[in-house]
Amino acid sequence: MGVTQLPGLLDTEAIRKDFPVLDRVLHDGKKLVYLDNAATSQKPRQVIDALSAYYERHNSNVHRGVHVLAEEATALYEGARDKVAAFVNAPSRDEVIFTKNASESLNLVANMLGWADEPYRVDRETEIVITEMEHHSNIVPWQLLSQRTGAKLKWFGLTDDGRLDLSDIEQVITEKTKIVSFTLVSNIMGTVNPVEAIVRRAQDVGALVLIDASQAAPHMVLDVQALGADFVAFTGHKMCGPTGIGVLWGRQELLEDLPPFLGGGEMIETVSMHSSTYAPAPHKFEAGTPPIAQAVGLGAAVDYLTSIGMERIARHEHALTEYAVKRLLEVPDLRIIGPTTAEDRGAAISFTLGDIHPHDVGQVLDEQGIAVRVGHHCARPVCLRYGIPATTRASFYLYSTPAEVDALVDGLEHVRNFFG
Amino acid sequence: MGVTQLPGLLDTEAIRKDFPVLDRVLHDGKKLVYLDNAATSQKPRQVIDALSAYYERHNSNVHRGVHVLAEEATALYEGARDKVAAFVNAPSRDEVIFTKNASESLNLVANMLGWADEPYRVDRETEIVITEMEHHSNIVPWQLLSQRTGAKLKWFGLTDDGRLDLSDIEQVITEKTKIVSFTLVSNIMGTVNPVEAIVRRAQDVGALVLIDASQAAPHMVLDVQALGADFVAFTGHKMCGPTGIGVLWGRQELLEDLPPFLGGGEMIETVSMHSSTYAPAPHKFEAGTPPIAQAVGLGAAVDYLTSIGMERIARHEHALTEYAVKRLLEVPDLRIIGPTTAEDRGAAISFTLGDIHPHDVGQVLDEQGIAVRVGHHCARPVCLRYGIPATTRASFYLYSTPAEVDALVDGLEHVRNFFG
Amino acid sequence: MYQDVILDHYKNPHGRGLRDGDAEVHHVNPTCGDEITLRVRYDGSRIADVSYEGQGCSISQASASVLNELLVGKELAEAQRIQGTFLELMQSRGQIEPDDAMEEVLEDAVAFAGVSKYPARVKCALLSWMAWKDATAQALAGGTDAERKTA
Amino acid sequence: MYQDVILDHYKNPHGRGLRDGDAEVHHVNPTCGDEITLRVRYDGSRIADVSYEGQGCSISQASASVLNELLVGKELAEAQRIQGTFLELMQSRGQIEPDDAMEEVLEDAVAFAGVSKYPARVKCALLSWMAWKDATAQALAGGTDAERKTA
Ligand SMILES: Cc1ncc(COP(=O)(O)O)c(C=O)c1O
Ligand SMILES: Cc1ncc(COP(=O)(O)O)c(C=O)c1O
Repeated sequence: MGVTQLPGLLDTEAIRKDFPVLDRVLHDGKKLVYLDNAATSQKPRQVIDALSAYYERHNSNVHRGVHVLAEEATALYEGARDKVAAFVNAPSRDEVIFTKNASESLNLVANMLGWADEPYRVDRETEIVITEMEHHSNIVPWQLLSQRTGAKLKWFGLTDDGRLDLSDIEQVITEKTKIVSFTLVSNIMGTVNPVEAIVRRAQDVGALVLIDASQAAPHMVLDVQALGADFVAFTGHKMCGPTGIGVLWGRQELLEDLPPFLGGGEMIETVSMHSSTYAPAPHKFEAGTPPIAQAVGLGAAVDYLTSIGMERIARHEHALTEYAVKRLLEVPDLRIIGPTTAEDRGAAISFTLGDIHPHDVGQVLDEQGIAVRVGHHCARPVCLRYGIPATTRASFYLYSTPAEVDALVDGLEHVRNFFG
Repeated sequence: MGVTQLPGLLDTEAIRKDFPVLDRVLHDGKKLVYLDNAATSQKPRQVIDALSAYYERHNSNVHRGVHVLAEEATALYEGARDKVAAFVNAPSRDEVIFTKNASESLNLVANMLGWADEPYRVDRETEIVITEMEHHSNIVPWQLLSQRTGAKLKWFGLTDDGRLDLSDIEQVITEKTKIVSFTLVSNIMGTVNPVEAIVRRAQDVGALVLIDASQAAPHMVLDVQALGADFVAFTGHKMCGPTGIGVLWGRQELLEDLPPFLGGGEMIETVSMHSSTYAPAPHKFEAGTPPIAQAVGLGAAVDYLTSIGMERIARHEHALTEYAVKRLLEVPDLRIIGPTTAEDRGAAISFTLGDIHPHDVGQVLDEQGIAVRVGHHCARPVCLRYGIPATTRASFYLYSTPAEVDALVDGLEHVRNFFG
Repeated sequence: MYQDVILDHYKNPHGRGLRDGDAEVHHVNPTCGDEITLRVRYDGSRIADVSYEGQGCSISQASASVLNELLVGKELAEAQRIQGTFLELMQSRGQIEPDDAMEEVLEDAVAFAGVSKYPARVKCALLSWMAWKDATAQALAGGTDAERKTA
Repeated sequence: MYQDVILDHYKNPHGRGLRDGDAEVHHVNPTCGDEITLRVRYDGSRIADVSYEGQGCSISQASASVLNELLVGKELAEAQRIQGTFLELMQSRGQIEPDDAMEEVLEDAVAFAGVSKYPARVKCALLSWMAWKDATAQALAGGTDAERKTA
């Protein structure tokens, strides 16, 4: 098969050399075709080396140390905060909180609001708004908060083509709404949501807005100021960074006003047995030894992505998504769950293939070296909404190529023949 | 200076070769003498390599994947759980929960008890018991729980020689006590606490027991069954493992009965917009993408420690502590805060040096390449108790040597001369 | 892992469809959405029928078909022995190479040996067997309906 | 970082002890426990006295001594200029190499230039200066007592 040329593609030949795992050969001779990037991305050599260098040369606990290693580790850790702040255009580095993953970031906000004083407090008089396309990590924390406070949980439904149905926005977001939490990009359907309309309505009624940018931060320019939200959450492992680290960005006044979540070392100002006072943000929300090496690794990931350029990465993925949608729709019996064009969509594409169960699709693709994810992708309400038990999801990243799209399409043909 | 021979020492010459950072040379020619192990330990090559190998060959999100990488990553992650379970002699691997650090483990228990049903529920009728020598991470979560539920927070005080004062145990732990949480080994004074007496009294009144083993797991045989506690918390980075991972062990019945903490992916059984059910432990308490690489690294750390043998490590540190206490007491004006013998004490030794401020002690030691920690060590109530602003703390590990003790003592002489 | 025997059962399932029974159960594998509704009918201690409806992957569907073929007509004790052997094989993580004795007990079901290497798929293969065990317990206890989830 | 000038001030502090003042403040550096109680007395806009008691490391103690030496007798505007220059130096992360002009303003206080390379110690050096600023604000506003923490 010849090399497909699409406008806007990155030099994947060069980029792929940075990712050791992409050389893997599976099942006696099948080259790995890694199309599970929405679950987690692969890591470039630059990130792996930054982790090793940290542990081999600079490892120490951070803050308050007066020895060389402690100062180096602190500078590296806080330097990573600077990098992440710049990456998302945060007005202040102190607005960047390191968590363990996006799930913790989302839970952190839910918990802060549950324990907050007025005007932020979520209680039985108030309402929480999410959407039907959220990842479980942006559903369950709000269900728990709703159960524990008595607040009412509401959500936006979905249109048949995988978009948010905002036709009833005035009924969903009301004067009672305290918080609106939604995903910028759907991890199952790839849908990119209309932030501005939602933020505007939320601001009109004085509700806070939390944006789950887990599937956006890796793939596009993320500018927290342009988004206009109050909080933005994302996760390191999907954006070339290590596992074990997430980010919560929050507006400084809010971080000052809201109560802490986890208590412990690092987050305090002064402790006596009778009472404690808390350090200013971000430390107030970082109890215990932070993910030091992981922050350093995330900093290296941000450097890596920035060196290529988020705009160029977005353009690459857009071109590839456009191609993939087109080619997938050529496969008989294939139904895309979600937008069927590349407009306002990210590079995660879910589909069903006749009545062949996604487990079987995924397994037979795996036998050909093609890694996709099958199941409900932690977004089971979407499957319920479209009346399907599960989907097969192929998702692309900066190192993905048109040839890999072709391999997927060929693989699906093989699946059809196998179970035909 | 000749090589000091003490009975029970490990072959540190061989061991030190495993730790790349120990080769570092600071300030134009001073060899690093790393005596800040209670803050965090250094990492052996074996752990650093396990992390790199994971990212270079096997990286994938875990669970539910049907492709090779997902299966490998899952096997590695769950294999790490098996290793940790064996390391602490857990009756079941499903009792081992991976968290982000010990602080999260401790907060997890506090939060579970705040949201639990009877008979576990902590509320205004009930009492929480801790001690005056806890790390802030085992104080602040209970202060928060007490503020939020109205439960009364009580604690054991300290004797002049740095031991728990259990003389009033019957008044401190009462029928109203729901939870007793205390540290097995003090991070500031090194004190090893009498577990059995406390557990017995707690069981008599039907209170749960949480043991903070952060300073124990790295240094001695930890057998959760022998301890008789209900929960045991510890942290990866102090035991040769990576940052970004902690452990909570809990008794299976309790993990079944108690409510979840963070909500999200991985911790659910089934989700609809209206309600969700939760997976069985340990997954119920592991929301979101877990610290996969960090678990793999912790597994490698556990393998490393086990290959040397926890009993032998304990013996090594005991011999070194005995030597260090003896030599430190020879330094004029040096006052040890905590036990002044090596009996029932770990390898963290805090002291004051006349009225030279610990910051100055630490800084001048650093100029000689000696890394100690200065300050309140996240245990400010201990400093208040002994009427001191801060201490200097030297803490040892399996790679520490008598020569390093000697270097410390020489360094302190230099400090005295400098400020004398 | 996709042995021809498995594909045959998947494409041409035995005894599919719901018929009269002494007890009915509904099992779901929440991680992948596989579902089965299964009824058993006993004639004394002899299995007169196992009928079922379900949706799911080839492994779970084929496994239900194999179960029907193997168990219908058997005495309960014999069926339990077969179920036990199948469970053992599936939990072997690819470590058991079925011998002649096992093949005699399991017949077509030995084709699932390869599935045991794939932890994510073992639950699929076991879904109908767990449902059968549950339905049998209910039938013997008096036949009340119940809905259960297989974790 | 331990310049002889710093050690001299540490061992032989200037103007230590609490004397009459128009305002008193108590500042604590919670991360290391350094404390200072500081009083200022003004004679119109001239600093008549800065008296203090404290405990802490050599850097915080020497810094208070230098402050006393530098500011007592100065006009407020001049003192504020000195304070501003010292703050700038301390926040320079070792990037400022004091020139003659700076040395003229700061006198002994230039010895702290090396401290600015150690983030953990910068707060120690600034403790008394922040306390002085606070006490001055209070003295000018009428001299109420207050307890504050320096974060
Ligand atoms: C006794 C004790 N408990 C808890 C902790 C908290 O551990 P981490 O900072 O890893 O959460 C520490 C160490 O910092 C400790 O020494
Ligand atoms: C949209 C979205 N939100 C949240 C998450 C949770 O991220 P993590 O698992 O790293 O906590 C994910 C990914 O799993 C996601 O895709």
